[in-house]
Amino acid sequence: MRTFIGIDLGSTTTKAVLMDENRQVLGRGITNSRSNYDVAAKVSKQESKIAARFTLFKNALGSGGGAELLLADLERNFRLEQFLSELNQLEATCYRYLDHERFKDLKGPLREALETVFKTITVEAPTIYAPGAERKSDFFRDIAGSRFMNLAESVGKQAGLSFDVLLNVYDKSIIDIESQVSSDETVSAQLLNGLARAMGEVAGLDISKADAQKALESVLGQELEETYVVGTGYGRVRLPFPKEHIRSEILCHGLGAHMMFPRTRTVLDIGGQDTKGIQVDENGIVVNFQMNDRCAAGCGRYLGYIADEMNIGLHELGPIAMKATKATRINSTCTVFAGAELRDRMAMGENRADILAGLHRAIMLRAMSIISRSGGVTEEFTFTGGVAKNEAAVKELRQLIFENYGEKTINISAESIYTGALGGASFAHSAGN
Amino acid sequence: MNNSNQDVIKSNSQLLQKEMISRNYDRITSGQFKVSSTFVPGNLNELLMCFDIANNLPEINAIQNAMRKKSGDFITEAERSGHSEDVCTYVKADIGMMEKGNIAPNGKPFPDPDMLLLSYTGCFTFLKWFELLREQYKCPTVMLHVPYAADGKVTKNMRDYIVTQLKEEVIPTMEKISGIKFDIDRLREYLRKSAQAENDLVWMLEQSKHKPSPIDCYFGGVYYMGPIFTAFRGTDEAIVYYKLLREEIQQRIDLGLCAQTPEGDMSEEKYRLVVEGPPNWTSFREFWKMFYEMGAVVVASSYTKVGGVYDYDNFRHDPDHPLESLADYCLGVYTNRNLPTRVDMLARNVKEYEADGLLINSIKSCNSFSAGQLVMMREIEKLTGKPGAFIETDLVDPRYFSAANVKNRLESYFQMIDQKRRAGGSATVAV
Amino acid sequence: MSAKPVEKIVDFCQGIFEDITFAKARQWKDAQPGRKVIGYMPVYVPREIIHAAGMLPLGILGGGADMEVIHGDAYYQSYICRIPRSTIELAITGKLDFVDGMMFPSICDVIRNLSGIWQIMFKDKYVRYFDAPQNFKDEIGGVFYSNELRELKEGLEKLGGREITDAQINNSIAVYNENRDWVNRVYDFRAATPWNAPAAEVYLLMRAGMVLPVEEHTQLMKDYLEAAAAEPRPMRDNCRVTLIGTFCEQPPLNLIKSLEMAGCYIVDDDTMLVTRWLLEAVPTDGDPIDNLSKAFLHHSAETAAKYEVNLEEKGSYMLESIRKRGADGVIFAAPSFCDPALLDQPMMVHRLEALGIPYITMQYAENSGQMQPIREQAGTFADSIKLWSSS
Amino acid sequence: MATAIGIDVGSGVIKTALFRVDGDKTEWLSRWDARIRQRDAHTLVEESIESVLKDAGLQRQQINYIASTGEGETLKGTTGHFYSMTTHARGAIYLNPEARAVLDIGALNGRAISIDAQSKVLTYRMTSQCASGSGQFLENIARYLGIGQDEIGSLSLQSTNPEKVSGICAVLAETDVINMVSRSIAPSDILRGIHESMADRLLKLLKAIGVKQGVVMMTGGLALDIGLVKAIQDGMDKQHMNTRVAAHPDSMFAGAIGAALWGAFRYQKLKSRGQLPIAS
Ligand SMILES: Nc1ncnc2c1ncn2[C@@H]1O[C@H](COP(=O)(O)OP(=O)(O)O)[C@@H](O)[C@H]1O
Ligand SMILES: Nc1ncnc2c1ncn2[C@@H]1O[C@H](COP(=O)(O)OP(=O)(O)O)[C@@H](O)[C@H]1O
Ligand code: SF4
Ligand code: SF4
Ligand code: SF4
Repeated sequence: MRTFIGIDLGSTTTKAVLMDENRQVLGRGITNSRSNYDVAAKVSKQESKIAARFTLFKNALGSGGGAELLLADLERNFRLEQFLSELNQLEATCYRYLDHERFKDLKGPLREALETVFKTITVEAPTIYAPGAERKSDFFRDIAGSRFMNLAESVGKQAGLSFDVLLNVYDKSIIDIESQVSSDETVSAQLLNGLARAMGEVAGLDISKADAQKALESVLGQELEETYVVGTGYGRVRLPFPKEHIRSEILCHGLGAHMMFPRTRTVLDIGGQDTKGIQVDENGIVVNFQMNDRCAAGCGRYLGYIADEMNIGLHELGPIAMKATKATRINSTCTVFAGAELRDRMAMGENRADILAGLHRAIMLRAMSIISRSGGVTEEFTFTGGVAKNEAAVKELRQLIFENYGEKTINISAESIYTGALGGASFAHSAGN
Repeated sequence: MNNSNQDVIKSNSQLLQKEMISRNYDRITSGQFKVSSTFVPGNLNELLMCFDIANNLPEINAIQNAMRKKSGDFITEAERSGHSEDVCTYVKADIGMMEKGNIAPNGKPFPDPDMLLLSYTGCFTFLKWFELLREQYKCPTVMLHVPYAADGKVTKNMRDYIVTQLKEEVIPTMEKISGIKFDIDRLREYLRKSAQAENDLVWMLEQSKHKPSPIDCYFGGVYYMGPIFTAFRGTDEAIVYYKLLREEIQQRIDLGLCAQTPEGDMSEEKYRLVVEGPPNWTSFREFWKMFYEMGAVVVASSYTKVGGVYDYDNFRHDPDHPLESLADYCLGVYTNRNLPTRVDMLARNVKEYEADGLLINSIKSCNSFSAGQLVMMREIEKLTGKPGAFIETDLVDPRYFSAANVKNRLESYFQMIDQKRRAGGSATVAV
Repeated sequence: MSAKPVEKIVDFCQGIFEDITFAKARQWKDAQPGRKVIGYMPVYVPREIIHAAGMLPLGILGGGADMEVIHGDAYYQSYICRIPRSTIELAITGKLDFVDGMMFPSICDVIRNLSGIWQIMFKDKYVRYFDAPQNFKDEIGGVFYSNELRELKEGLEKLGGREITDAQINNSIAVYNENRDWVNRVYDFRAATPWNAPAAEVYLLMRAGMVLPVEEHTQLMKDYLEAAAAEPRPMRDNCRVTLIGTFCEQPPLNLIKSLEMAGCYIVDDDTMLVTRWLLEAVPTDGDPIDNLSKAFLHHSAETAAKYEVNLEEKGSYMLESIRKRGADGVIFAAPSFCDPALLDQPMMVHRLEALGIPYITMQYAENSGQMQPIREQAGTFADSIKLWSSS
Repeated sequence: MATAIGIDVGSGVIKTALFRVDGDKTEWLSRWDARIRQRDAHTLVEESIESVLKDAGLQRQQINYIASTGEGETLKGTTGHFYSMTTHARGAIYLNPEARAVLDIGALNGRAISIDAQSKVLTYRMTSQCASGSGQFLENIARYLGIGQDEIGSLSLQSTNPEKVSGICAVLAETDVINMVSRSIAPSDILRGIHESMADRLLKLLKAIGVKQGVVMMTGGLALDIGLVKAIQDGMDKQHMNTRVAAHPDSMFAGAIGAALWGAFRYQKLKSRGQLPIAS
């Protein structure tokens, strides 16, 4: 079938949206941009195709008969498969690095420690993907990384190994792992494996194993033709695309927001390293925009940095900040210095939640300035980009919008991180038709 | 094409201008004339001519150095000697040049000025700039304080104040330095010549109303303004130059040509812009290229008014009221006008020149221009219904020109204009 | 009046300082129908004429360290100092709605253009850009300035709906003469015993003068001096500095405190110069406009805002301050992106270097939060004066 | 004679040194350092005092002066505080008596200080409030590249074709490195490029304070980075500065050393005036 894909190569994450000829979104894919750009684009595209296959499979199964349960379970199992396979590769890579000049002398003890660490993670993995489990991130690097750090610290201590060395082995290996794209065959195999497990796990299905397998095979056999691909985002100029396939991220965000919420007139997008305030008209056409960039202060990466600084997951920041009773005033403009300020204040006994609330407020204050610069909020307002997933950020935003512009409709979609890619896909659709 | 940043446009008028500029530098460095330094806005060239004093303009030197890629070093040099990173880079380029030998573009050393004519017009930095130079040269410095036209009009008190300063301070100082007695008839004669060139200049400015516009009134405009803004107002050479320019432009109109660029004529005029703010000089070619490559031409700009506003209220130098007209000239330069007037001027340009919108190139160095531009943009958008865009660069500091950033913004802006045009107001999603 | 303890006076001033709604000025205005308030930006405006018109001159010095500036950045690029953006924020969030007119003195292009923004955005308010002459001869700059003063007077007459008589202005001049006199006494007191008048306290005392009616402010200073003298405090092993460059955008209070904490007693500064811009008492008889004009031309502080006609006189105000207050050195603290302060600084530095007077330079914004680098610099400065002096 | 402890509370690392001073004779008795890494600085300081005392075989009562420096102004239990530039200057002279300038590069800030033979601070410049080009920045990049801190220097020395980088944000460093990696630039070239850009900034600071000749002593943790040291020397040579950069294995301790020595100095001075200081 003909498909149209928009890829938003962001500074921290790369997103893809795949739509069919009727401009129906079939799949969304995301990965972190930390590997090289080509790979990031490929991975996100592959992910969006995987999601599309889920959609197609779902359509094939129809509703009822426990199809929803099966699908959910398949997804979990598939993700677990993916995780384990990457973990395996990471482990093997780590061992390979032990022959490196730096680690040779410690090879034996290091190997032992690493084995313990990886064994533990492998055993834990099913719980990470257990039904209803909360994951700290969507990305392998983050999930595996945070487990690795925690385990390495204690395992290393027992073995008398320095944490820095273990960390270094990990840092070296993860780069290699992130530069890999799974082939269609691997994905198909993982999906079929996942299905087999799910069929075993889910009770009370009206669907026979053979039917399900046949349906999935037929979906996997269907070619998803990349009729037209449009690239956008921070890294768009580095995409291996011809110039006419590239659109400004401002336009894509404006259009994407319009497609999700047609009455939107003001869009705020906070991504990894830039913040944009965009005004669109009734057709989703950008009439004004402001952005600030190249300084992480007040952008998504700021949150990532703070999370690292506090050694917690990105997904945990918001919930902690929500527990605050007041927002500490944060003065540092630079993220790095905010990190220092944070340490300072913690040392002085200030409450962690309050400080975090203050940091979120600081981010939103900067965003408010940009909105104001782009022309303020007059009608419906949509918040897009990764930071829209952070409830504490959203809370501060709602309050600030209310304080400054009164009661306004504020839209936030669960898929807000895909806004730019959605706009891109839509551009692809019209260009390819 | 040629790779020198200097001769960007090759035409007879351009060649003539080049020759005029180098002749002026030769004059300044010849050692045969008394030399005064002064500023482009409020530049009293005719008066200096009455005393045979050569006119050296540090702002122009800074531009020349920027285009020759020398300003960066000069600025660092000045910062090294204690000048702040935050202040106008023209000043630092000038002071750095001084510290590095004070060599003019013709390769000869600049002589120490015999006087500093501090025409304090439209820019606070001027005042400190010449105080700083005075520390070095210890030469006579004469302040000509031009009050700010804060209410959009010139009052009698302002004009009288300037005329008195001319009579009591400026002219006597020039007489003393040059040993030449002031002859008001000589001044009248120069002013008559000024007015003549100014007529052709205004004609030129208005030709970009044509579609396509035969000229670019920003990037090209800075060349066209050269003589009248510098040491040639009041000379026969300027008259000749503007006549020649007029003929060239007329020819382009007759042939229906698009604006001229360093790489030949633009093939198509896709976007028409009005630009506020000075250009960036360190990457002038690259900057300009971003525009013509995307098919954008500038049909009017405020920068072509910094050395005097001749079209907006039709000011001409007036031989019948010589000192008063010099006062009015100073009071009327673009940066000496209040924001409501600047808004009105630009909004009228957007409308009269049928532009797609206003682009502001906001200059880090220059508070005189930049402070308030965001408000101006919003006002002008409101008045014209056309979208504005905002980019940020600097004059002569290469550190503040981020090509990728500027390009990103310009591209988005032009795509926005496109998308808007395509939608044509239809209610369906335009993609 | 019996002396109040210092703390009470300082708390009162602190309250005024922190109140960005200007409640004190609002109270004054509401106390009698028809009263008018004229806001002015830093450096210098002839407050005597506003006072004579029966109006309250209200000094507006930005938004301070704690105000959240949201819309301000929509008006100003990042490379413009902070005071105009917080001032705009004050205005568009309604905190200046009771102010009937604004005066923008000629200090720099930022404030100059702010007058235009006011004209565009607040069309119903009286807006006056107040030009001061850069020519200091009676028959040239003097004539111009007298006319400007007269225009101002006429504008205020129109706004207030009544004539302003010479007698009224002369009376106001006397009131301000007294105020200036007490300001100078506070500064003298601090210079003599800086531990008894911490810089932050003196600062708050002067800030109160930006909002309170002048008569009240004068009384407040009298009370403070009496209270401070009665409450001796321990002297610390600090060096003595003059603070230069703070004449417009204000340093955060924490900065002032940090300097003293790091070992530098501030014995003079150039904050709120309007209170002591005129160096001598202005005659209270004769033509008041001419008197004010002459005072400006011949007896006003020589600062970055003015052109100094004589090369030799450049820096004289600063040097006199060092001499008179017995400072060991100078701290140049300029607002980031402040043209007047930063362009003037190299010339001031030359003067100090020629005399072997130590100095340091630093930059701030009214909302600077990080005091660590400030303390670091001031502390090192104090360390080196202390460790290498004979003590 | 005086015995003094100097404690340098950095933004990343705490360093403590114990000295005995007798007239012109100085003796370094013991030392201690640890990364703060989300631990309470005050507790670490306590720990460090215990540890240096133990190593020197001394009791707390035998210490005449405990001097803090760095971010230690609010520490309890100290006798006095000296500011970083004062102490780094003193530490630099201790480590290399020929030093006439100091380049102190820590995790967040960099500064250049010109000093005289008596370690008096003459002038200085600091980097601005942006951590681009700081130690933190280098650390982030190294981590992204999978390079250990101690590897940075030697790798940088292997570079053949340094990649030019302009001041980039410490937080966004990774993005920029991805950019470089995706253009297949070798890690050693990236590191050398960063070292050159840092060297450039630092040399600007040096020039701004008018250092034209003599020994420039590097203090702070980054003095251990031989790649950076080399890049600075190369930069000096290229710009025809008549200066020589020096680093010392104990450079990271310069602040602590200086604090201890000034503490001892101050103690003796006050004692001679009959005012004995006590720890607060
Ligand atoms: N679940 C989440 N909770 C909180 N923040 C998130 C979440 N997911 C992503 N983010 C934030 O969103 C940012 C990425 O946003 P994105 O719009 O993808 O930016 P870019 O396009 O620049 O990569 C991350 O830096 C992170 O701070
Ligand atoms: N061997 C090394 N090579 C490179 N950098 C190092 C090395 N050892 C320590 N560092 C750096 O030194 C920094 C700590 O230096 P320090 O002067 O103690 O900083 P601070 O005083 O700010 O804590 C750390 O950020 C670390 O990056
Ligand atoms: S501030 Fe602006 S007008 Fe003034 S000298 Fe600089 S560039 Fe020219
Ligand atoms: S702080 Fe300086 S630049 Fe800013 S408004 Fe005041 S005087 Fe002007
Ligand atoms: S200020 Fe901080 S966050 Fe911003 S660019 Fe610099 S290092 Fe990055």
